[in-house]
Amino acid sequence: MNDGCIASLEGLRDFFCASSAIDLKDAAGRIAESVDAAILPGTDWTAVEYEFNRLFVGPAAIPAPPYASAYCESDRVLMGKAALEARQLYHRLGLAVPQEGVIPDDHVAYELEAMIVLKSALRAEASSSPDTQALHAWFVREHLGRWLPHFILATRTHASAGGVVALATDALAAWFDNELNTIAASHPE
Amino acid sequence: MQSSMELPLVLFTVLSQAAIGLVLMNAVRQCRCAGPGEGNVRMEWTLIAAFMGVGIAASLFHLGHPLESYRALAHLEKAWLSREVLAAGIFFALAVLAAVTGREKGSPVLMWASVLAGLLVVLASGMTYAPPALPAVNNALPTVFFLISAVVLGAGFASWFAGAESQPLLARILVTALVVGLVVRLTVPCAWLSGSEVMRQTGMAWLGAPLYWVHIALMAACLGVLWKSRAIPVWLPILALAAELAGRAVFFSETIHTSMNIGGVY
Amino acid sequence: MTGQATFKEDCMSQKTRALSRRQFLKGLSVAGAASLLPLRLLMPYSAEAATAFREQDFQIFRNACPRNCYDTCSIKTYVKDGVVKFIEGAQESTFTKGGLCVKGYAYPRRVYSPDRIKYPMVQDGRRTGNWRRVSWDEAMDRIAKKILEIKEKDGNLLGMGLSKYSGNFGITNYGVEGMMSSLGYTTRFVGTPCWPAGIDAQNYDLGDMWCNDPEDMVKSRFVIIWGANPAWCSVHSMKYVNEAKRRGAKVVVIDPIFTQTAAKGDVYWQPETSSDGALALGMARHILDQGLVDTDFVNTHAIGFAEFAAYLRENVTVEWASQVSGIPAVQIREVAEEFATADPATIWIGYGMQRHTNGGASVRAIDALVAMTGNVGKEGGGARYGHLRTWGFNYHALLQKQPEGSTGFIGATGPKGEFDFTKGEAASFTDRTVNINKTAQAILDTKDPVLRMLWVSCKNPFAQDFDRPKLEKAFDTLEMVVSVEQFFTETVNNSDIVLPVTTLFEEWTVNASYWHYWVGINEQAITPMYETKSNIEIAALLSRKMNELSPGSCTFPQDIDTREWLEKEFNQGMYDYLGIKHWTDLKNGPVKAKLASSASWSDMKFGTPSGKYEFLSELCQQNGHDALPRYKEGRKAYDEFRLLTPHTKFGLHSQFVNLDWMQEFNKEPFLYMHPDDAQEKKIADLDTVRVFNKVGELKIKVKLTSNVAKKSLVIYEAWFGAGNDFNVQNLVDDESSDMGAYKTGAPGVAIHGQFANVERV
Amino acid sequence: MKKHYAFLVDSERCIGCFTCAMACRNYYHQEKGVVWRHVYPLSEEIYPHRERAFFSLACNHCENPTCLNVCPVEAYTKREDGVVVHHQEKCIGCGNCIRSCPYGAPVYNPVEKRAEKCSFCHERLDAGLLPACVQSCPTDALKLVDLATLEPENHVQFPPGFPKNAKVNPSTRFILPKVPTMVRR
Repeated sequence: MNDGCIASLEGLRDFFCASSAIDLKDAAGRIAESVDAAILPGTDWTAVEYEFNRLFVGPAAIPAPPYASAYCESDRVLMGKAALEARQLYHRLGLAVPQEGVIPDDHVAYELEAMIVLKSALRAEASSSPDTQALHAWFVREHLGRWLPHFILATRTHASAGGVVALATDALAAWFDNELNTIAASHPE
Repeated sequence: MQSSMELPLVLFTVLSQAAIGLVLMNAVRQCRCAGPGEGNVRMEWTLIAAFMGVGIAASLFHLGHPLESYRALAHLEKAWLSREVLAAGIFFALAVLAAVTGREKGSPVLMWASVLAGLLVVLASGMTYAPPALPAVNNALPTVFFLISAVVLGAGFASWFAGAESQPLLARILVTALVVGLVVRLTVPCAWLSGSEVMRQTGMAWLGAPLYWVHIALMAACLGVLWKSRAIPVWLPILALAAELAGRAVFFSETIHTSMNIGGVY
Repeated sequence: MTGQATFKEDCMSQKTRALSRRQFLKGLSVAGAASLLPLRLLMPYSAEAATAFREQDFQIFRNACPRNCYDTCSIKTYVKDGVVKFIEGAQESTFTKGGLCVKGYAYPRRVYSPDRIKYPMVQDGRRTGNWRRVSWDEAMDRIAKKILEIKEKDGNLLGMGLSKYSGNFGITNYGVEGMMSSLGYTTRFVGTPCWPAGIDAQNYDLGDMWCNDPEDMVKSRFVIIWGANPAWCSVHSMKYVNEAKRRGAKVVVIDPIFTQTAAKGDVYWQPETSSDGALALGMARHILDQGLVDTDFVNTHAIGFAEFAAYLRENVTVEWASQVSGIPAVQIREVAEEFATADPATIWIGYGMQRHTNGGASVRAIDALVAMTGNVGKEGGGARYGHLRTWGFNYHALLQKQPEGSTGFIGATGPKGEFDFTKGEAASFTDRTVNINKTAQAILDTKDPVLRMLWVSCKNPFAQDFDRPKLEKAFDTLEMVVSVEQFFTETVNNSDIVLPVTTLFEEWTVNASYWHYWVGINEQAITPMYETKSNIEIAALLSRKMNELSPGSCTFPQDIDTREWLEKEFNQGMYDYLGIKHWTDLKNGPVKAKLASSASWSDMKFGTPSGKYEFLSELCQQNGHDALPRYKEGRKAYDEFRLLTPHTKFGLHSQFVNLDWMQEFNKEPFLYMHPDDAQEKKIADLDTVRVFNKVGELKIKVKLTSNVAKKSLVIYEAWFGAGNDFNVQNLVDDESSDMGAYKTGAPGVAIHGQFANVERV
Repeated sequence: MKKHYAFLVDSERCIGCFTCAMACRNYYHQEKGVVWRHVYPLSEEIYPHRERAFFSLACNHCENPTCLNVCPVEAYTKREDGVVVHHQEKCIGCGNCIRSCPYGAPVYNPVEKRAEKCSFCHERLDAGLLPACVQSCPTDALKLVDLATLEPENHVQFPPGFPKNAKVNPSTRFILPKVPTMVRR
């Protein structure tokens, strides 16, 4: 729970909600920095954008939808229970997705931002309340744990090896593994 | 789920029947030859317990929720599966007890209790796997198949433990069981061919399954070996076990379910 | 439980794990405290929700299915937490009667598919898959600049084309045409592949296409369903056919395919494809011979019967009809007599039977059969084809003025389609019209100026337009293609820009049927997802950008509330016709038009020039056809087998079949052919075969069935979505049908006048 | 006889449109591959025209349900009104009901790793509504009936194409499809 972790999370959040090559470049740079990885000089950021859209945005059918429901609901229907679960979590944190229902609440970028909020809260509270701790543990284990590994797998399966998307995915996977381990240590089931 | 071989169930039924067969052969030997304690009692019961233990463990893998398996005892009143679980559990407990307490001589009480529990397991398995949805085996056949397997495997593996004086007897039993088994296995699918539609389809499926012929061939091979050697070679039980596993895989994967034919003629 | 978001957990609530997770979020601290207490007697409360369904748990909205379908169902949508949970048919409509169809029930899947098109996107190179997200503003900027460039280059906007048809029949979607008008005079793909020949035929005979209320079919004593397959394409009509049958009517189904509808009739006729005219005329001749003509009707309410009768006597015999159609003369005589003596008797004229080079002539012959037996204007009778009587909206969205000083085409007149409700205004310029049924050829042929840009909405040309190989070549000549879509179709793949459009749950509109007389409102049930916008909102955005770049270049309003625009579609005439005070009354459920009679033409005042039923139509003759409904031969075979590509029950044109919910029941397409032909071609059931003709080819698995006539191949049209390049338009050319130009602006297309060969691969 | 809800499958009216099957999916959103209600085409030996007559079948809510009898964890109960309910939270996913039911009604949910089946929409029945499938049927070919009051007319319990199992006594009743007079060229 250091600044580096938050910065990495912010980079990941911004990466997965990027809407242009510029966004991607900026976010990827921050992700690379936070995990001590290097982005190849001469990276074609437009090509990264094409790949990003092919995987996560469309317009063609996307192999790795960045929404929890796509993995928790076996027929990949969006706005499923996972989305409502995420919505309830945000509400408990006193937050909400703007214009609820427009972008599914369980988009990975929203969830990463909620994670930033949770982690900041944990850090700020001298002896963080059991409530926040439990919420955080639940969010990582029960919610993210149910879909993020599948999302990461789908992304790895369809992303080009050694590319920027793969790098971001590795960073996401590394962060999540670490988060799971930390929780397992500090907050046994 | 339906089309799979149900490997956990294949292992459970075959291994449990091997264990039960060993107990049956133990009983036969005790009646016919020496008193209890012939051969290495502890080793024999350990193998019995191991077969049943591995079988039970394997069976857990066919459950969606293995940790909740204990609740399978809830419906003894009606469900043969609950009774099967209970009987297998009792059998396993008796076998473990016998293995732990077994010295020079096995306890006749434990042995006869195990025989009883074992026969109950075979009956309960036979009933469980004879559901109305599988017309070809919705009868006494599963019980017959399972008993034959138990005797074949029991006689085979018992040869590892029996004294020299019991070996000819075991060989005779094994030959008989194999012959009966072959006859049953060969005639039953052919009989199905002239039965109802789903039975006919089951017959076709069995006869068309490579594993079915593997089973037949291995049984025949066992018979051939016994014919030549007039005794049970030490490796033969393993061959027989392979045969039974193949046969059981066919039983679970190639028996046609009535629902596969809805809309068709029955 | 990862289960789904309906009652499975919400109401039945046996999913304790799911509940515990939900409760965890609701009452974490309490639950935490309780778990620390040494409880012995009490157990954790698992909030067993009521086991009964509770309507108050939902917000309920009214929707209407906007697809191109007879049934145009009224929908009730159950929403919870802002999410569509499930839908059902409205009980208020006696037609929908509480149930939808296999397609309608798949709607929740369309909204929440992860594969929906979510954002405006630009493709760098068609068919490259290199897509970039752009803002609506940027998308509109590109489009507007292209439009201005075309105007600059050509001095007019005729280089911009619109290809739109029936993908969304919600009335406000005519705003797409309105948008085009508001930009100037453009090129319109006009006409319809659907039903134009029959529309013209009915207009020549009766003066309009106007059918009885389908619900009055129960009164019929004799029903002929001719070239229609309601069991697949109008499932809600089947209850009336069944009821008529139960009340003693005889049901005869005439179709080259033994359809599901045919299986529900009393008698099935399998005539030679496109011989329908001969069959109808043969029956007419027999009725004439037997003196079963309704002389009162033909003398008082019709003109030209004498000439028609003379034609029948001189040129038609039952034996000839039998020879042409393959139906035995004895059968023709029997059914003709029974039809003529039943009172009332009706014929449902399907759209399939007019998709031929002689389709219009065939419909006229059948109309004549119904008329000469006095079944026109009668409840339970009628030559049922379709109607647009409940479509009397304002077309506010459609009717937009061209910008000052727009120049366009000189000389093009006539309608732009059957739903063109503009009254012919005198203008010095007009839009340029080209035939929608020859989209590919039109793009290639149109010159001075050439077509530079195409706007596609409510349509999937690559799945529906004919001669697909040619279409790809044609698209490649276009400088810009903009598609407005929900899913990634082959058309989107061949576009430069895709704009995401709302589903029926995300916009306000109103829907009418061309078959029954119910009108239903479509409420916005959920907020539009992602950046999707309705067609009229897109038009408004484009207008804003156009005016920003070049003030006055677009007259379309720039701020739009879809609810207000819905309101603007209503008028007093509609209110009176529907018997409502205000459109908001439709929130209580769909409403049926207040009909003086369930029969069309009950007052015997026909819309023809003579005001009577016209067995002999001079107008028809003026338009280049026979004045009488004479027999016209169908298209000559150009290959070994007849090829039919009708509708599947699992989709509507290129919609629905791609949904995974649908693929649970309909996994792949099949070719259906007669076992005898298959034997000859050494083809076995479920073999993969190659079907080929002069247009192209496709590979497909075959099912053998005598439902299909010998020497016929049947493949149901559909778009199966990504990963399946099945497309029947690889085998269908763009040959025109005889009629359609009079009322829809372009002749129809001989979809079933096609031929092909087949071989095993 | 006491109340016993049942499906009446009228194949004379049924047009095989799959509306009932999709209405079920629309209402319950089953997992991919999990189908509670099937529309089975009758083979040509039974109805002479391929894919032109159908049985729409889900759970038959049997008088003596095999699923209930063989379930080792008592996950099945039969309600007073005859509806056989599967309590999924009790299920351990042993598959015994799936193997045993002659009608293929219970199916395995690979996500839950437990069985499930048609519930007769008992939560709707209790609210005075029809099951989703029955309400959806556009031709009244699928009906909710009470065996206690069903008039013995032309319906049968074991038509060709439906496995005969008198002992389990399925509650579904059928009306057989008819064939029209065929006049072919």
